[in-house]
Amino acid sequence: MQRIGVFVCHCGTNIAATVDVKKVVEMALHEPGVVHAEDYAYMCSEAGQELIHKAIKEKHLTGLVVCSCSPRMHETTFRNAAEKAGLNPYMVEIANIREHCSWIHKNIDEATEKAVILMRAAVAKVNLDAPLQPGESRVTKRALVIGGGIAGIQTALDIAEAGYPVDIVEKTPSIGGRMSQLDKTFPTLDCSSCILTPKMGEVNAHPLINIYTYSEVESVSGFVGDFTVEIRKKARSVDMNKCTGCGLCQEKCPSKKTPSEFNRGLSTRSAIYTPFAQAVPNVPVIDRDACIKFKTGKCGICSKVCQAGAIDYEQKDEIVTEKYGAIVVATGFDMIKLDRYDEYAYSQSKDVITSLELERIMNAAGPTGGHLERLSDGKAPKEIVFIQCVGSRCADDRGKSYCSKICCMYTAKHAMLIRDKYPDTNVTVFYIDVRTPGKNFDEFYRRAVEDYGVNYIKGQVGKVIPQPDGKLLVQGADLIDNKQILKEADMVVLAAAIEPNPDVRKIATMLTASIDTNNFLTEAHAKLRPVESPTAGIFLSGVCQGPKDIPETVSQAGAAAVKAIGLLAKDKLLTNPCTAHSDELLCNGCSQCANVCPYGAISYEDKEVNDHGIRETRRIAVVNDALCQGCGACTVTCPSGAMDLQGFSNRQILAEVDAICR
Amino acid sequence: MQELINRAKELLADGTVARVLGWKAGDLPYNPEPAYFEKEEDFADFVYNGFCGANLSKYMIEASKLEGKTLVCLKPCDTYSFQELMKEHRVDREKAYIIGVGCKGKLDIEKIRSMGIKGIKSISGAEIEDEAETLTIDTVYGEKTCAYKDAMLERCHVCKGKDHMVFDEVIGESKETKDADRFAEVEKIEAMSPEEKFAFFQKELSKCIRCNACRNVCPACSCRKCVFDSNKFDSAQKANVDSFEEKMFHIIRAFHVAGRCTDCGECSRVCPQGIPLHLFNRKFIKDINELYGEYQAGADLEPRTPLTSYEFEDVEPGIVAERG
Amino acid sequence: MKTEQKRAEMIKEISGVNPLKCMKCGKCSASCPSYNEMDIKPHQFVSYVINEDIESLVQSRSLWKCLSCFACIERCPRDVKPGKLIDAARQIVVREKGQDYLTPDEIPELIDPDTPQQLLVSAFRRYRR
Amino acid sequence: MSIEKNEEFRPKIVAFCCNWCSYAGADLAGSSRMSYSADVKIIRVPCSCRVNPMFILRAFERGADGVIMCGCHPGDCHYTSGNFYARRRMTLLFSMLDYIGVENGRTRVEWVSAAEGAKFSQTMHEFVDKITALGKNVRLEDLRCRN
Amino acid sequence: MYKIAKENLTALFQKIAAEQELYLPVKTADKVNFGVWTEDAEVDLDTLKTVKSPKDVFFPQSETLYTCIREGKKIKVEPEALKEQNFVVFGMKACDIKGVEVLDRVFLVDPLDTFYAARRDHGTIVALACHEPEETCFCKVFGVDAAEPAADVATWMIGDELYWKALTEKGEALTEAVKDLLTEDGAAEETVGKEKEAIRGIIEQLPYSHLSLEGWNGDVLMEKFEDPLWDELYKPCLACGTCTFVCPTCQCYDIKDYDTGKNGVQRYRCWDSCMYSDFTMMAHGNNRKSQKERFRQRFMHKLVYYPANNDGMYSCVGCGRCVEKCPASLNIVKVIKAFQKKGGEQ
Repeated sequence: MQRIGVFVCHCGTNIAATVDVKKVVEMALHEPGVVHAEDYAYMCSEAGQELIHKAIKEKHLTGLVVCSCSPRMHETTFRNAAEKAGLNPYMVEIANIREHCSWIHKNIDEATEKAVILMRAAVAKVNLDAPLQPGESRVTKRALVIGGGIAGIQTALDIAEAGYPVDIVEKTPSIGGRMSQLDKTFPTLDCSSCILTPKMGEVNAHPLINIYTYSEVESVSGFVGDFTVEIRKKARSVDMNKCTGCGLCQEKCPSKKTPSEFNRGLSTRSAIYTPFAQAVPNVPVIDRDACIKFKTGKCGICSKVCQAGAIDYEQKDEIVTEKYGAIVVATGFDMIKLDRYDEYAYSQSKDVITSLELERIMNAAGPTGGHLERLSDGKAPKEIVFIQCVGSRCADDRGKSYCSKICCMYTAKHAMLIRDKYPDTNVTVFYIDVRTPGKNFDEFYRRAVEDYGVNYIKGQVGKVIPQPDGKLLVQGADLIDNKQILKEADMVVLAAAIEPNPDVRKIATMLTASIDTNNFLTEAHAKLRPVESPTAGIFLSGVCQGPKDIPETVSQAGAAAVKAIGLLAKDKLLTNPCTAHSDELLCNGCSQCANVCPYGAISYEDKEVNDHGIRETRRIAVVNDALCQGCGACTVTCPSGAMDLQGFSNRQILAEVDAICR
Repeated sequence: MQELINRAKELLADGTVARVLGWKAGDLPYNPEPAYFEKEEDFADFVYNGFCGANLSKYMIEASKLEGKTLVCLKPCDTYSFQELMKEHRVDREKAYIIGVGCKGKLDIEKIRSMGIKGIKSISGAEIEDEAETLTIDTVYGEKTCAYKDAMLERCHVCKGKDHMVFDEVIGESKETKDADRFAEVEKIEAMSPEEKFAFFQKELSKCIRCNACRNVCPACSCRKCVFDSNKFDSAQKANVDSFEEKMFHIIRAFHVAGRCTDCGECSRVCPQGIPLHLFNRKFIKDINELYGEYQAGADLEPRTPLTSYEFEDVEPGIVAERG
Repeated sequence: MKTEQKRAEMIKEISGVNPLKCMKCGKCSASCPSYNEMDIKPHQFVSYVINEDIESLVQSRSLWKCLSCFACIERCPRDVKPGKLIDAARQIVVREKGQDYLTPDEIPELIDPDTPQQLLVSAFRRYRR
Repeated sequence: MSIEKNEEFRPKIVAFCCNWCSYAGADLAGSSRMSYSADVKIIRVPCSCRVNPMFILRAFERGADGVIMCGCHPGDCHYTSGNFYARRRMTLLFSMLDYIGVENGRTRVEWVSAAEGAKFSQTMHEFVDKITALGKNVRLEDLRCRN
Repeated sequence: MYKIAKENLTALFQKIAAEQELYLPVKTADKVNFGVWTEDAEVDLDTLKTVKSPKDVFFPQSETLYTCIREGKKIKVEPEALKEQNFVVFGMKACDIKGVEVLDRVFLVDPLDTFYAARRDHGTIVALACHEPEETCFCKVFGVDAAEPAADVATWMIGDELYWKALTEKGEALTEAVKDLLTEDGAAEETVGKEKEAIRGIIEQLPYSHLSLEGWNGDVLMEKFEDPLWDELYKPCLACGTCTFVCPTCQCYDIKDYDTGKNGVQRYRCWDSCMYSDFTMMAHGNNRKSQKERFRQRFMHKLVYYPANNDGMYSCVGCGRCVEKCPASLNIVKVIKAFQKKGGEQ
């Protein structure tokens, strides 16, 4: 029989205001095995843990139930506290009477009754708890970064600087990501390339960093400390070792009609191409869908002009298999498609553009050589209208429910830059709210208004109507003046919502990292573990976790790197001891469990068993503790109940069911 | 039958097999028992007739542990069970010499009794060689007859076919006996209102005496120790009690064999209370076929069963409520 | 419940709109073709309902200036759809006038089946005033 | 059959929630103060595939009026495939319960991610309403456990 | 002697049931078992053998003995009440009545089984002679006369009349209570006599009636126990409990606890079967490790151990239910015959 102590936390008034904690304590003392029960304002505090320590020592407790917040919050805290007092940490169970009780119920009687039942279920479980010892698993001292934008670059650099090898997998032919497409950055108006390019060079040159561009993650198996990843290196058709990056092939390539991805389709590129001049690696790829040689078999000009003989039409996709201890996801974002926002005429007029397109237009290396001009007729626009929140903060399914966070600032940047460079161009910004939380952000926005004369109008635009003369009629409302506005503009810039890179869903599935309804990767804890995925060994960097600007991305990238380094620095990891085990006397050796095990953790061996005096050799399932992650799929598949999960055993769960239904 | 006996003797004599697992004539005309034959003279009692309904594949679990090969006589439907047991590593194919025996449908003494025939002294027409359409039954209350077909086990009316799934050789001819839809009974229940369904199963299951005959005869229930016998699982119950126990037992048992049950029908054959237990298993089979694609357990050696595999597009459990 | 409160509830019930979802972006007013004719602008309708000032609404010119073009309903990013609120306010007026009017399910028995649907809808709008 | 309408009826509902998605979703519902009925009691399991049909039957046997299982969305399982197995198991189990005449609203599976606190709360609302409408579970209850 | 027309039986049952509980053969979902009489029950007196023997009227398949209820840190023990109402079992056959005699020698000796004793005290048995015995019957072998059951009341179903004869004080009392439905019949003895002869005549023709029990008694313990024949006989056995659960004389039970949660822990007993692998399982393991040992136990108990302790009385009554119901077609007759055959060979 266990000697159980029950500790009921008030959590200030978070619990105590809705749950009669004294009553829970009193009821706990009636439960079988309970020899001690008390309540305290903050169990997780130093003083609270001291109470637990004292009770364990004085009452010789063998198990603990802490009625408090979610186990996802403080289970570890209380387990550590138990361990310090000499108790096996797995003899602790949490009754979640905050998130699952006090916070959602108002009626004190109901909430108290429920808290008592949750306490009872936890006591029933502890009664059947057994001390568990975690095993050990090794750590492969190498990290994988998925995505080669600023987030991935920064994470890789930080990890490599700490002395661990890092691989970057980038889907496109060059690293650099979204930031390489930007012209200037807020709030300091630095040139984006000027600050990014050196970092790209640094990554390329770093002895511990290996870049797989034009590559994708094919599969991921294993677990924290020991992931095995297959990387598909798509056929580049150019030998990376031979190419000198002279660019002659691109110049001579006769197929030049493909829309440039880098320039957001505002210009075209050749079939053999590097996305932009500062690409890293500076090695082109052949776009086989556009290449005449691949389409017709004829041509081959690039091969002829290449002095280095780097062109290789025979190249095939290659699968590289590599082991990693940690994986950082930095898959970034894209703009949403605007095809469901017909009212803004994006698909009808060339002069209605997105902000990212404007970045390219403003960029000296962009399609217009940095001249601000209308794409329809090349004329300089005199009236520019910016429309905010296109697809952001949307309650229907046309857009996104969240605020994209970066638009207010980049619009202020754009407005300011335009007014600076073209003082005779008027800029009007239609906004709903201007959000500028950040160092020097509001000052930046105010400068746009006060120093640059940008006209900010509170009110969303209802419609953009292209006029026969090429002008754009913008119909908006000024909610402050309470009047409707009809404004003729030469160019309209839409601050389209950003969304996670669509590929992230596939990657999240491979990594078993959880993802929210908007496809942002979920962090382990919104406040306390913002750069870790709930899946151990998976870290989050940049916009894949949520909308962020560059400074935030870089700091998160550093944070993710530190978390990864912390993991890689360990020689061994303690494994979760809540693993499956097969009772050799009950096991049929039928192989059903191995069929459902996602980790290949179950094997079979012929073993001599002594079944109450009958000795025979039987085929028995054996679970590899290091591989088992404790999902429990095998336990339900096993018809004889031989397979059971430590920490969540059949009897424990049944005991919880019984306690709840009592 | 003679051909079978001759061949068995031959294989025994030349040392190919160490024993023969077949049926021994009973002391009544209808109760042959599964038996091992190791010596030539044992074969005097060897029998294979319409009453040899028992599925011998389950005995092969124990026989696989014996020295040498065992010759086992398996009817077409039994071979599905054997193959399923192979898949689950419960029998050793190397330890078995399988003679696939022909089948013309097996008889159910309970059906004969339910026609009011009692005091049976002898039965003719059940011999496997006979093409008899009619059974002639001599009783202390006079001679009675009944059509062979009317005395057949339920399972033979919905026979899966007369092909053996696994065998070393086949002896004897078979005759098609399928004349009913395998899922007709299930559909009938599905069409009932919840109240009718509940009343139906309540009535049937109230007869259960928890004798475990269904479980112990079942080739899929091959667990060394059943969860219902195991104290570890907190579910051990030996006898029927007030209410839920039987349903729990039968649902869990059906669930444990779901995707593995070959629908051999032994559970219903042996139930002393005549509970149509196959209706549980067949419901799962029907659902599996409809929701996850046609599947016949024991028809191949593919290790994954419908419950140990999945498709991304599988239907959601809400389908149950939707289809009403 | 006070009358105004009751009327506000009724508007919410009829329209199926939760006015609290409004983020005051003004896209409705920006989209409205009758904006200049209106004394209470479409985006203000929402706050009138929130503030339970229904009397002003039913007295307003706007009520009958709305063309039911549904531009605001179509474009509202927050699912508030002021056009529906306006329509609901009209309903209130009609109901409070105590007029007997036909319900849609009574119509089929009275009408020649060849009558175009469009006509019926317009008729509903007009004659219910 | 007439269902006894008891105004005082408070259903007993057991919810199995996987640790990674649904339990976290329930936590989020909590921290977002999205209330639902106190009749729902949650049992934490590592994965929906840990839920043995026997647990569900046991809950009914012990007098539960409804059992709901929540897990990660298909494809999002922390253990890659656990919820796929759970989905098949529960589909077959629910179908069997329906077959033996148990009202099919008494069981439910819902996929709730860690970010879907609102969905969790909404789902529990609906489920509690459904079970309240169905009334007491009498068909699967063990008489020995009856009050 | 009395008689009552078959068509008036319902009235008889109503009359009895008005005063006390009445158990009799009832058909549910095609199978006949003893059950409580109700207006809706489908009474079946034609089926010779109920699936289960009626022993559970006196020795239920499971019964609660007491309940432990936790009150704070204390435990309250509440014993189950003993049977206090009178009841009637109608339609028991001679073999089943003999089965009760076997049970009596187990449960009514020291230490007395009070639950069983209470039921025996309050129960009145109305026997029904076997009209058409079947091939699986071998009651004659154990000295049972199917034509003349020894109970509180014996009855015979002949044509459309049920003939009624009270044999004990309890029987007289019951007869008195239902007397207005019965009619005296002077010729009854003769009619019943003829029926008895007919029954005995049929029994003579049954294939098992002349089974010899030679060599089976309480003195042959080691000889039979060690016989190598068991190594073969048990092999078809599936280790289910059908034979023991349908048997009128099997009396083994297990005692288990059921934690109801709110209603305390019920300690109950339920039939157990010596065929089960965990029968009499103890902490150290099992006395009988193999199915052979468990199989042997059953027959040794019926034919050797029980007679050794009960003045030579066997604990088999030849009802033949195991013959009918064994899924592997094994039964006590085959066992007896196997030894007999072996004896012949020697």
